Amino acid sequence: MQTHRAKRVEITIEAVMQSRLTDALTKAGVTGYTVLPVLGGSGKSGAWSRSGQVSRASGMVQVVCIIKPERLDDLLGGAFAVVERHIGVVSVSDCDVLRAERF
Amino acid sequence: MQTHRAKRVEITIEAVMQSRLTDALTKAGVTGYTVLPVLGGSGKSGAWSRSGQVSRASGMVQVVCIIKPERLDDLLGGAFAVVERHIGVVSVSDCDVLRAERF
Amino acid sequence: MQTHRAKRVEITIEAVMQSRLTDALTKAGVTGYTVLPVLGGSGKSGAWSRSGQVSRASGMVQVVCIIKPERLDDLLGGAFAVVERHIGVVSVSDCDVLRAERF
Amino acid sequence: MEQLLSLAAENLISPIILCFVLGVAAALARSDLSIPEAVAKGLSIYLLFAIGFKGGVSVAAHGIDATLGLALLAGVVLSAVLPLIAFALLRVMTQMNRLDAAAVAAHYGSISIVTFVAATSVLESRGVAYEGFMVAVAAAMEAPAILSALWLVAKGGGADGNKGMDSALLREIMLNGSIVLLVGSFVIGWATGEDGLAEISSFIVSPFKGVLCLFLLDMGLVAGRGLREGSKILRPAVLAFGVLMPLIGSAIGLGFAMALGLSSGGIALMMVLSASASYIAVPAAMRVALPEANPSLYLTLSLGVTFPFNLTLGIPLYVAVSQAVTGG
Amino acid sequence: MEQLLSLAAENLISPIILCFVLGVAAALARSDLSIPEAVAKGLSIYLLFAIGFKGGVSVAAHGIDATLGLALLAGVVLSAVLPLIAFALLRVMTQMNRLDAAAVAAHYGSISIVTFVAATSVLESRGVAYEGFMVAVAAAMEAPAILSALWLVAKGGGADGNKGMDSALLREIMLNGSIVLLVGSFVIGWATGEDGLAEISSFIVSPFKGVLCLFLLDMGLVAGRGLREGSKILRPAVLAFGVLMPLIGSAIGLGFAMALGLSSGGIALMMVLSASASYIAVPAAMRVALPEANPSLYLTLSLGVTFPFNLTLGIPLYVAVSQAVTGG
Amino acid sequence: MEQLLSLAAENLISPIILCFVLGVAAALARSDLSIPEAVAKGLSIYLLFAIGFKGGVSVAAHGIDATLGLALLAGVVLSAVLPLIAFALLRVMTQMNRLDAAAVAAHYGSISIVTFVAATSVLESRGVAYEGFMVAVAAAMEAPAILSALWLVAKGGGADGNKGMDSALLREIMLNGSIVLLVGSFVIGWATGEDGLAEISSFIVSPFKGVLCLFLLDMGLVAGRGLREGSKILRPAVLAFGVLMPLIGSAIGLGFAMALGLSSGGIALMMVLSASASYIAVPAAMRVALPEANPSLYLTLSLGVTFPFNLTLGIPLYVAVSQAVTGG
Ligand SMILES: Nc1ncnc2c1ncn2[C@@H]1O[C@H](COP(=O)(O)O)[C@@H](O)[C@H]1O
Ligand SMILES: Nc1ncnc2c1ncn2[C@@H]1O[C@H](COP(=O)(O)O)[C@@H](O)[C@H]1O
Ligand SMILES: Nc1ncnc2c1ncn2[C@@H]1O[C@H](COP(=O)(O)O)[C@@H](O)[C@H]1O
Ligand code: NA
Ligand code: NA
Ligand code: NA
Repeated sequence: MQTHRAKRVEITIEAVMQSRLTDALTKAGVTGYTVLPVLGGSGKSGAWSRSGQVSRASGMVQVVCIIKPERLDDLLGGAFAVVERHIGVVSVSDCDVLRAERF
Repeated sequence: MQTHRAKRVEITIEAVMQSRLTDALTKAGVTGYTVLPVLGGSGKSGAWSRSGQVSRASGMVQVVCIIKPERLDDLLGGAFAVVERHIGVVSVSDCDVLRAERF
Repeated sequence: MQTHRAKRVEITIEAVMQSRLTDALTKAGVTGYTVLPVLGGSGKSGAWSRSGQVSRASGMVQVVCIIKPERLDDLLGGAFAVVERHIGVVSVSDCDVLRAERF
Repeated sequence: MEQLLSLAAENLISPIILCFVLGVAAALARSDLSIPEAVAKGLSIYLLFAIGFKGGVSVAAHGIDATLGLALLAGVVLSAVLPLIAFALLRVMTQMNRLDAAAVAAHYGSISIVTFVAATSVLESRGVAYEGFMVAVAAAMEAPAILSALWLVAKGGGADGNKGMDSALLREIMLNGSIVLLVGSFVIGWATGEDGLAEISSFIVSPFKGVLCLFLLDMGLVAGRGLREGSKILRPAVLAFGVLMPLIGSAIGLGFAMALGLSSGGIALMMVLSASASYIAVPAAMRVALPEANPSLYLTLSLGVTFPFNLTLGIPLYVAVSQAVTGG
Repeated sequence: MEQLLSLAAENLISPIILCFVLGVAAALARSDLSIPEAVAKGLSIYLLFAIGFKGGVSVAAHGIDATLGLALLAGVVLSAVLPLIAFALLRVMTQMNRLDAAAVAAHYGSISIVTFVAATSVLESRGVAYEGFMVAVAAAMEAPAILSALWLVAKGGGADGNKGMDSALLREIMLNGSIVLLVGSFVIGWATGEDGLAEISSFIVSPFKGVLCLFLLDMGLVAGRGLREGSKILRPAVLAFGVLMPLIGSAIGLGFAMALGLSSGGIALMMVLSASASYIAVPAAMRVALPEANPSLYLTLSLGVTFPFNLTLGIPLYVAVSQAVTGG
Repeated sequence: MEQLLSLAAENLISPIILCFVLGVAAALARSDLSIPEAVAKGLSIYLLFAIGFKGGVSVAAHGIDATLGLALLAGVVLSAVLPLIAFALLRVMTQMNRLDAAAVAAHYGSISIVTFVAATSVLESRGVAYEGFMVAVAAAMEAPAILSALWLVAKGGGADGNKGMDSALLREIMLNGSIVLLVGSFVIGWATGEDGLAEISSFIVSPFKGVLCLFLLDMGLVAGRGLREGSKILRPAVLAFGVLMPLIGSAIGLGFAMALGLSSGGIALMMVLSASASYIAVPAAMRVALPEANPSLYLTLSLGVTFPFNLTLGIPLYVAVSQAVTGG
């Protein structure tokens, strides 16, 4: 199958920041993203879990975004402005996609 | 630790197509896959979120499949036949796995 | 944006083993991880799905861990000791991260 | 007319409707109020189970006669025929393409079980009796509309390669969760009768209306979100269809119901079923069978226009008409 | 015998059983009917809380005597001993390997709280009283069977490196969510007594049976899915074990219960506990301690064979026997 | 005093409190007992809907007077002023930095709706009447405290670039789900009155206390987990603040309530609102606006210290005081 080089950006961020992040991604020219739920985790600020939680305060989501390599810098710039002061992780990896016209 | 080259295929697809996709993967010789829930997302066909939804119509899942590199083309062929007319994203990346005999 | 090489380790493991795995990761010097829910899957031991389940017996989670490359061997050693006798998949891929000081 | 207005007004200030309005308002105002998917599904399972069970118990109590079979048949015919009318109307009234028109049409042949439930609760609070088997008619009307719509698409031909119906899809449609639960609990209610009901009535009867309120709050939230995203799609002609079609559907349903000699309540419910548009089973089937059809079109129309119309104005209208024609 | 048959028939057409049957049928027919995991867990939390609380209130009302302590002891002994019998039987009747046999045996020493709940609801609808502390006995029987099974494996030795029990696992087993909730609500019910019950009885008493119906629908769905996947494993001898073992277990339970001098209802419940097989706590413990044992074997046997057997035929049989031996 | 103690003791052995204790104990013992997130949210939606609706019905029944407006105003003022006091106290009593102190202070100006609900249920079981509009006061007190806290931070200046409030955040705070649901159901209850309540009272009135029990079980689990993780943070001075601040808050609330001329029950509730600390809306706002503030500090204090204090000792104390001052 014909595939095309792309970048897969995975941003783990607090749930309360989700809409701010996706707005920033959209402004940075991103045409699509997928949001995954996160059950729990651990990091510098300690361990947490969603079980039994009512407040959105302690909870994260994972936003996955596949983009053309040339758009990466814009995306990271936009994302960084949002995550800068917040806890969370941004990672980028290489991938190949089918149907490149979609990205 | 001894690791082995493999491919990680990540297919984001509508929930209603899940069983058709996994059937196609199985036919294409895939021995295992993992299905992750998806909370929401955005793309050419607009933004969506699962919250409060009862119908399966608007909702996606992510099928992750780790395979030996030589099986990639079969898998992509099988997957493509299913996703072709549907919305969704197929991406492939390189990875290394423990216990290669399992794939 | 300035990024740094890192490794992304993705461990799909039975839910009952989650705390044993994360304890082992922590002992192996891992400073953070994220746990994703898994809806279902299929492998050598058959297909399964969480829907309607009350027991934790049949259910898996995905633990994603981003680390400095030099820590990879410790992590894999620790993880392997836990997953060895259990079903599950361990995969490693290359990635680049923002804010490397966090890992 | 006056009576109709007062009925409508009374209907409008019921907790059920106001909960829907609250949901829509909250979503339009972009509040983060939301009901978890699992809870929404749980509420809908409760409602389907309770309404099916009570229908079955009522059949067990009143016995079964030839009307049941005829009513089921009428339901199947209505569900199969209404999409043809909806399709023709859409092609005439709007510039919708064949595919989108067929997908929308399928929704209007099928039914919305919550609209049905809301109507039974209006009937009950007004003390109007109805045939318990109408819930079985509701189940019978879920699927045929889908086949009609796919036939419309196939007939239109098209090199665009619509595979349409296959056996897997047919099984999915016929054994879709809400049909199975509705029919299953209907049969259980029938088999266990009044004794069965006595055992579980404080679960399925007393709290029913309150659960319906929360479910309508959720539907309002989903509808409001859909309207926010999809309102640009609702050109005036499309919007007009969303209000006109339930009126046409209910009129045809009225004809069938009177021919069957149903009670006043039964007539009202047959009108409601014909007027209502699916938003659970049909959208899912359309994503599989007609993926190129635009989902925000049919979801916004069905859930954002026709459902609120039926809930607020339609139901009191259908009840009033059914009472007028039976001299009730 | 006639009475037994009529009791069984009456039992079979109860909403509770029919809901289970509906679930199994829907799953076998591959319907997409499903109950979200969170809702299923919510229902089980409700049932555990309600049954524990009511048990505690009943102990508060009737006072506590020496029988309570003896019954708890009997429960622990039964739970520890039944796996040895099950293990021997499995090794004789089937060609199951030591590991699988031990894992299956653990399930039959432990208990199924839903089977217990269903039995109490049969007793209540027949007006048969039972000791409130039986719910504490149920809690006491959850864990010992696991230790017996791990001992069986350890005894069998094996270079296959089964680490078996460690302290983390022991804590997990003893403090597993269902034991904690059952014992905790039992203590709360005991402490607050009839006053506490009056405050919350319209939550935990009236809707109880209806909630049980939905939970059994869910269990039917899960069991049906398991049977679809795992039916190839159920060779005749294994299947026979799934029906024979509850009969043996209940007979031994009967002996203990009569020795303790329990009431007719208490005897029935002790038989039910001994006859039932775990499907929540023990499977999870087995995945940790004996990961090489085949889960579809023990899950299919416990949930797909023994649970339906007890639910449909077992409970009426145990109730009839308990009434016969007490001359009730 | 004696009466106070007996009231406290009676309060302590209620199922509601014991469920919270069970949750804390299970979490501290590291049991895997847990309530799914979706179920916990479902329970909280139920409680908000029911308490709002009942408040509205009560206003519809008793009519509305000038006190309502004044009480809302009092609530807004209390919510805005209490953080200033809390902030000053924290800076004097503990070595907390400005940012953490402001974040904690915001929680104490705002309110905990579950504490309010628990207090109404104590009042009801003691037959003490209260103004139905107090639930609207509760809603009015949710947000102003956040603005005060952000003002405190802004005033402290700081090159650390706290952007604080923006319009998106303001909208999020004002239209946060719990405020919208509380106010919305209050308005619905008001509009539909006693008739509306009659329709759904077996859903929102009868099972209310039982649902509250399960919700408190969940809060106990979350609080216990928080205490396990965050107990190291609770230095004695911080802990003392968590008990002292509700006492100060309730005293100020008492002054406002007496000035308004509220009934004995209304006074108790105003004290409860002033004494309670938010754990849903404010923590989420703080994560957005003051991400550098330490969340385990404010979550542990609010949910792990002040909430249990109010639930067990605070509420009986406030009720006793309110009765003493009104000669009740
Ligand atoms: N190295 C890591 N790998 C994967 N996820 C991480 C990592 N570090 C942090 N996280 C996630 O980000 C959250 C916040 O991390 P932190 O900012 O370190 O407290 C954690 O709770 C995890 O869910
Ligand atoms: N570039 C992308 N990166 C990640 N997920 C995407 C992307 N584009 C689309 N998606 C996902 O696929 C769904 C359908 O996309 P589309 O076909 O563009 O409407 C979206 O709702 C997202 O969940
Ligand atoms: N090749 C694979 N790719 C992705 N996930 C897998 C794969 N193989 C197994 N899994 C996951 O691991 C679980 C156990 O696999 P197994 O040990 O093969 O039974 C499966 O149910 C899947 O969730
Ligand atoms: Na219709
Ligand atoms: Na047993
Ligand atoms: Na306060």
